[in-house]
Amino acid sequence: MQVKRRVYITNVELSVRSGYNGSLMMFIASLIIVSLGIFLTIKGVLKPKIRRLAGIDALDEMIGRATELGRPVHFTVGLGGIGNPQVIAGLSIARYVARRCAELGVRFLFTFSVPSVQPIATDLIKQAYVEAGKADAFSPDNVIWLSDRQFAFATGVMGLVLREKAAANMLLGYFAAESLIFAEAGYRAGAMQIAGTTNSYQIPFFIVTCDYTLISIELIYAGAYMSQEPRQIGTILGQDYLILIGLVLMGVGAVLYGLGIQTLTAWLAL
Amino acid sequence: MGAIETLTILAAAAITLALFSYLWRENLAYRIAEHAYIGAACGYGVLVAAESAWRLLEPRLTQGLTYWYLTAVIGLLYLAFFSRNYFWLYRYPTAIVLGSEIGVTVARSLKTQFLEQLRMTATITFPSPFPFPYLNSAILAVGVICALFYFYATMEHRGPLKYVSKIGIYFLMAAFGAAFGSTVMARISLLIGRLRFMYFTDPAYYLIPVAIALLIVGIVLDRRKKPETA
Amino acid sequence: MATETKSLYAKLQEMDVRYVYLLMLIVISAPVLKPIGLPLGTISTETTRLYQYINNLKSRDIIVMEADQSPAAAAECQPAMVANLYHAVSKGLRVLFFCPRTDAVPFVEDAMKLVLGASSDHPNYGKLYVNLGYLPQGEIGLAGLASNIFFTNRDAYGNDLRAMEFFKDLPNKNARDWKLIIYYGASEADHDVRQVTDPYGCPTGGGVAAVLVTRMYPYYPDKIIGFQTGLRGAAEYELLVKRPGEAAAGMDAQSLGHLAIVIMVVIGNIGYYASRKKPSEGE
Amino acid sequence: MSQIVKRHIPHMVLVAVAFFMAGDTLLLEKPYNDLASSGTAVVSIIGSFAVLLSVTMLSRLHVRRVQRKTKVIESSVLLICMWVTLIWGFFRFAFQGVSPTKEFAVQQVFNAIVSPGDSTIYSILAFFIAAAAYRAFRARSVEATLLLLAGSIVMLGYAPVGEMISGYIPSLTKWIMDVPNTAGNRVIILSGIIGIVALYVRIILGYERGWMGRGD
Repeated sequence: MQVKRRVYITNVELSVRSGYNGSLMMFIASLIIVSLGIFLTIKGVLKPKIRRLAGIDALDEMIGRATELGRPVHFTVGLGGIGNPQVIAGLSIARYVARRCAELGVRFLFTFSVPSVQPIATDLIKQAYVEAGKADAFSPDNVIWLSDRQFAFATGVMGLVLREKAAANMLLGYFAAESLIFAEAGYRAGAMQIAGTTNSYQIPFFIVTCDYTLISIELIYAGAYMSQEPRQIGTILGQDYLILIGLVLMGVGAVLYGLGIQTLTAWLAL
Repeated sequence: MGAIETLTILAAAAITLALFSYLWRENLAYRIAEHAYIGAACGYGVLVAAESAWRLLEPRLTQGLTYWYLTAVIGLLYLAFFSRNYFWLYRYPTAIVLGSEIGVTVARSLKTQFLEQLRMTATITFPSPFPFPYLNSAILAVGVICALFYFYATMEHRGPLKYVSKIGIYFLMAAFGAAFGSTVMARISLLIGRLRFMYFTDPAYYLIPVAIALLIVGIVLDRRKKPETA
Repeated sequence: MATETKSLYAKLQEMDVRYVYLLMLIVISAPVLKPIGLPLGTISTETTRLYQYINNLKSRDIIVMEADQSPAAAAECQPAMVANLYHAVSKGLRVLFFCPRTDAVPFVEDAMKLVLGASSDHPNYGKLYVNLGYLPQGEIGLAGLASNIFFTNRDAYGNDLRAMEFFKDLPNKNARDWKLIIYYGASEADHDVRQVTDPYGCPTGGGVAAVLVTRMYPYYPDKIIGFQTGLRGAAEYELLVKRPGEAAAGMDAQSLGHLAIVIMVVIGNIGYYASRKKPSEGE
Repeated sequence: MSQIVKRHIPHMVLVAVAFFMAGDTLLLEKPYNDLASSGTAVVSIIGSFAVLLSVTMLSRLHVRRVQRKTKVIESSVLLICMWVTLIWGFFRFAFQGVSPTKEFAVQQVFNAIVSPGDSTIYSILAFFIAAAAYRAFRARSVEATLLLLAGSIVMLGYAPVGEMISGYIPSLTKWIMDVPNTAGNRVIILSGIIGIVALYVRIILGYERGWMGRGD
């Protein structure tokens, strides 16, 4: 029953899992397309101008407010482990925030749930303090693992945010049902809040309760947006090409399907 | 019902009430319940993690594949983090974990989350009682295209494109509203479940007063303490 | 300047959230303690499609139940699982259970005890019902099970799977033999579609927490043939199999809770408009 | 030299593992797939060791608090609950082979503290969600109005009470779920995966170094 399709790469013969031919092509294509975006930007052929992300631009304001009030900044990457892309995106924002906090002398509290984040986060934040010239202000006790059990973690954060009276509550990473718990705790502590996740059924709570929300892809490219390096900006260009391909395939596919031509849609299921 | 089971239910009721007391304000009873919960969850979680790792390792070791001990050695590299000079060794286990996640997710998601989604947008017709199923399909396709365009980052959304992304954000907002509404239902169901436990579990109804008394003691203790500094 | 009405609206705007909490507690507690018995109304297409699919299966067809409900989410998913199991038992289907998380294991036991009256000591255990217990590593474990039904070798009670009558007449020994996999839980059902539906063509069903339903629609109706939306879906399924249970009883509290929230939203908006218009008129 | 061991080799390991695992998903070669399935076991085993680090850090934090006499009660409760469960469960598992999920005392701790904690915190959300709806569902703009309307209609549509108010509410709910909701969610899924692919390319090419921690 299993239909084997064969791909020949020079003289090595490989069989692709049935139904994954399209994925294989898309995998290779997306690597090439994103690299193309980077190449064009580094060489200066295109100078992409990135649309403003209001939330990221407001980070400084939030940290400044915390400085005035003399209250800490709380940052969490949520439930994900180090393998989670949203956590990596969150960490690259955390680095910037930690450095600003160190410069302004604000306490920076970082919480996470999966142990594999621990060494990276501690290291990253320590480095941010070193870059700000305040290496001795860093305390590993401010990088807090609470629990890898979802709601135990949520309880811990809920208590921490309210006890420490965080002035800024930054929820950037992977969140599940505990999203609203964090946002509500931040509200009760009187914090300014920014949140971002790609988890479609948690975004509404962030939109409703937070001052700024990074929706889905905006969280992922925020790190590149903040760095302003051409090679990082290039990946944003590459990802826009991927979006464009998606738009074209959907548009053309829907029109053809409406006209009764099903070649393209069948090809997508390859 | 044995004494231990009764005790368990009493503890469960006390934890429930103490955690609910957060709604009133952050207090000592809540803090104790919170720390007990975090501690117990950590202990339990570590045990489960250790067991599942051992279940993977054990059959290989009993087959005499001793080189599987290497995985433990690589895993222990995490502890190099505490060293001043060899801290960077933790990057090796991290690289392996992250790398495998990248490989697994990207290849699989490109099918289910990219190609299949494109195909279903282009082809779907509803098995529903609505008139004009094709109209709904068309609205859906327009919605997906406009909303996806909203995320196009390297171009200013000006002129007619502005309206495209506006329509897109409207679709997104309606979707978020729907998610909000259905989540309300989920949360209320859970509360119903919890209230059932409090009202109907066998010994709970006569133990609840005890738990409430404990809670009041906690609150009074909390009141007597000076407010903590931030 | 501050008139009576304005201060009322302003008060409504700045009302302490704790009053909202109290209102919710009362509104939901009352029907839990004393049910009203509101009729359920129209049964949704999603639930009906799942019901009809299971109803059209032949006796001894295999359905797989993936119990992923944590104790936290069980209040929503367990009634659906019980109702589906009841239906499967009455149709004489073969049911295979497994749990991708450790704390879901007791819920399978509970469901079997509730519907069959016994779990591993039931006379048909091993013939029609098999519980594989905890299957570690989440998605990777599921992929293993889908490619080889003897992936775990033993069931939850340590019995050898190959000796069981359940597995005797399977042609493929993989997910191609399955007719349906139903996911119960509160995380995404995407992994079932990825690992079972796309590669093997066995459709996915669901008895999912209502948070998750929005995430089910992009796969519905192609990959996910139907699903039960939280407690309401379970109540509908209970109605379809004519066995009212826990879910139906919870719907009263559900109704009042939702109504209270909608009324609060309306009041909040009236307050918002009233307190916003006043100063602009004054200027 | 040091740069090579500290940065470049971990990066190369990451790229190699990533392509190896991607190949396993896409290709169907028996020996390769078997090797990759052992590979996933390796990854799970390695990943679980990180917990040692976190347990150490958490214990250190709370032992210090007890020493400094701040929050003594809370911290000691946490330490006792954690270490008693851990030591007893580990002792029973390592020396007597009793699985922690079946060990009586560990199960009692689970039933008395962890499980009620889980469900309580989960159900506290019912209060929070009501408060959030009351506080933030304001028709400030077209977007907010759409959010509010869709939310309210779906809420009513799912409860039996909706149908008593108007017969159109359930079918309107169905339409919202079928059309705008599907569209919105599909876009979130699509844009998420596109962003993730771009991020992964960034990591593979070595531009995104967040996962490596400090700079040197």
